[in-house]
Amino acid sequence: MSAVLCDDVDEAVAGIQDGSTVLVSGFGMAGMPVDLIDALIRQGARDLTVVSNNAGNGDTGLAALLAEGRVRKVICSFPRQSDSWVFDRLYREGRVELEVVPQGTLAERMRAAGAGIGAFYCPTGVGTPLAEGKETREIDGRTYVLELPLAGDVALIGAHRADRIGNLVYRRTARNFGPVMATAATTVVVQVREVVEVGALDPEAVVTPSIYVDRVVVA
Amino acid sequence: MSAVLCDDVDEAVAGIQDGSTVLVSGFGMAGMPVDLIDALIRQGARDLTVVSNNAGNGDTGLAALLAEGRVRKVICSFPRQSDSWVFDRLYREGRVELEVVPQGTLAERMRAAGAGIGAFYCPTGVGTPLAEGKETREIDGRTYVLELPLAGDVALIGAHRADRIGNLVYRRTARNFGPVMATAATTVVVQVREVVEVGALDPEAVVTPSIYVDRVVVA
Amino acid sequence: MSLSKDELAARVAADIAPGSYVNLGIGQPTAVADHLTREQGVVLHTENGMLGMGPLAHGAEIDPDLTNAGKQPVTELPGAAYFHHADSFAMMRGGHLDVCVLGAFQVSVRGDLANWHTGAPDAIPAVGGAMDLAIGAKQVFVMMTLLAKDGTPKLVRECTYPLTGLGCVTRVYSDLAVIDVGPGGASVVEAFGVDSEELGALLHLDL
Amino acid sequence: MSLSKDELAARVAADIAPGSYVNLGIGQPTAVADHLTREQGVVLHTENGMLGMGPLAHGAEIDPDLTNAGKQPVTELPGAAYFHHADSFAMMRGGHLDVCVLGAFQVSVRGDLANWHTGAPDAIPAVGGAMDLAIGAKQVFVMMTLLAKDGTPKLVRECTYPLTGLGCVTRVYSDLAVIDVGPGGASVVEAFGVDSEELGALLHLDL
Repeated sequence: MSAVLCDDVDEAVAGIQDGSTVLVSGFGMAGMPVDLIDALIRQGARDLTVVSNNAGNGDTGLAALLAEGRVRKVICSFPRQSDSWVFDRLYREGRVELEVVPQGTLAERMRAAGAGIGAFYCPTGVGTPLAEGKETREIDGRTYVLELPLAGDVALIGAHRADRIGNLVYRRTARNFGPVMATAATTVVVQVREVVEVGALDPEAVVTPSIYVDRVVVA
Repeated sequence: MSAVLCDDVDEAVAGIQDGSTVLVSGFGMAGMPVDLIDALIRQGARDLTVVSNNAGNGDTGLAALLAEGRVRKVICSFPRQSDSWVFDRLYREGRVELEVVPQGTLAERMRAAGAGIGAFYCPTGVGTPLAEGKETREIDGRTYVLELPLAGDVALIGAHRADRIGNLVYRRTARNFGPVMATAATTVVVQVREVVEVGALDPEAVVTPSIYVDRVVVA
Repeated sequence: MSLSKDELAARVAADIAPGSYVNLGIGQPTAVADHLTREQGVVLHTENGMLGMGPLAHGAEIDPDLTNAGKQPVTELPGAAYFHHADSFAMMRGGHLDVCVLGAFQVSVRGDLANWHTGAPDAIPAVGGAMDLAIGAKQVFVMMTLLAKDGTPKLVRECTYPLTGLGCVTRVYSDLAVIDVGPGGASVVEAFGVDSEELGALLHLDL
Repeated sequence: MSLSKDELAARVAADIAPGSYVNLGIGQPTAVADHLTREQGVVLHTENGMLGMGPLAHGAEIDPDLTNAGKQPVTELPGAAYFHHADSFAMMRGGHLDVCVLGAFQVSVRGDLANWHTGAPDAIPAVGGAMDLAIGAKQVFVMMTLLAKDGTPKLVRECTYPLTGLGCVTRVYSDLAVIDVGPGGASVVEAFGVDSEELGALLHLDL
């Protein structure tokens, strides 16, 4: 269905349920939907599973959501950073679950969810602690581990520019997880720097087609 | 390795071995690398497996390669067309093998080959004759069929424009199979309408990054 | 009165929710596009790699690089986007299209679809995107005559033609009736010039 | 004489074939970039979604939307291309990079790599792209000191740290020697100020 242009970020995150799985784009701060996360903090949904590359930096954004005790589980590739003290403390106190997934497998599992793939055999992590307990299979002389799709109820995405029907372009390496997460969630909410008229984006250069986008807000 | 700019299409297809699997882009004539196929006919490689959406139209291009008796097997989604008389005759005479693959599965199997995925569970074709003999698996209440990667020794691709290191852009729906096939073959040969200087393509709008491209020729 | 092809296309178009993303299969379903209104804001997908497909191109508009899935030249509407085949079929397989409209040889009361192969022993098999379309969209509508030219029903208890997809069709639009199909069997939504009993007799089904 | 870090980086850079596509891991491998010559025409990949990465950005060049995998601001070279994470890691996993240069805690003589986790029971696990890089490139080079600070060998018969990848490293570049590893075991390519016997004694290995 067509994307809706929201008046503000609070409208954009309205209705997110307790217990939701929330995909959050960004790699470090690049592509991070900071204003949507702030709105999610105000919105109040609890018991969330957050899927993102990292587990928060400093005391804002994801870290603030964690600090409020609203996150039950983090699925990410790299929680430990120099400024991930909020996550570190909650994890050591046993107050947040952690599932560590290799970065490419994290992206590919979300792609699978968006692409209707039931599962895939992945060579990453074979023979390592992250493959323990997972089904393996030898195909054409190489060993693979079975990986399952990872879908979100909601995706919060930071993009550069949208047109009024929700086609998106990103900027430089801020593109990162946004286009994949946009395919993998039931409700896709995007914060952009600018909304332009339909026809103003080059159809050859659209990265996320409007079909994937539910709500757009300028922030 | 860096792409090589070839002087002509014969140089571009040099060295293709008998028995090769050749991926050929295009959907109908859009994106079809007609001049590379003509060069492959002159080049002489035999006993080829051709992977393409269709199995040749009229008496030129893929149809001419088939008519020369150079193709052992066709892997495609839609061989039968109003003007596919060359393929139709060879097939009925038992002179060419055919593997019919649903169009999306054809694309996804090549993507898997290019992305290092060992196999994937696909919902397409479950319960149909095209899934007969294939392993199935129920995941989360839905039945899937196991599909294997499809790699090429060579890909022949029609694109719109390349820069001198091999970054590619396509035009409109002529993009079709080109970007996927470029990831899935050992040697990727591309015919373009124009080669531009490095830096002349918008890095945000490059569709096939140069890493996938081995040889470029203007035709 | 039974519906003409054009009336049927209009009936399908009227049932498509505003703002839907829709794929219209090759053949009769293509005619649905002529009945979509601008106000509906429906965006058309073509599986060869485009959203925002416009009407068929004529004369100077024709661009060999821009075709629909039937390889006919088409036009581009504002807000269009192009993507490659793996992305286009990921969009379909992933269930992102709201509606797909297809033709059929047979549909079963449980929603099985047969539309790619007559089963004739000398036919060359060719599936294209039929199986991907069948299983991908949130709703799969079939447009067909309810009876074949020889009078045999095309809505059947079990398909006898080779299947395209299992339990994938949600609704059949035909000259004689609109019929929902699915796990609960067939139920008539609206009949044109016949009643349910007459339909049941024609189809050898309890409706 | 053993090599300084800078000399080691220069040695690695000299071994990278012209026209290669290369990913330089976080930490010491990053220094290899300073020794690549323009004539080599090496294209750098960063797994957060870019080919054609340039040097670190300074002052007015800094763009928060353009960082490397270590989240440092970087620059863009002509001929660059951006792509999303699934495409970036497909590129790695699919074996399209010619060379990847990584740091390591341990490497086994068969090429097993341990570089993501010390195994300390209270450490918070964090893998990032380490496992994807380890298994993806055509050649995986490791840059490390041959001995840990306490003198224990880092090139070992069997890794005792948690593994990043099995049999993935092709060559180790260290302060004391360049050593090939793989299915046939370890073999010294070049030693710096020591001979093979001394190396073997330091590492408790037959070399």
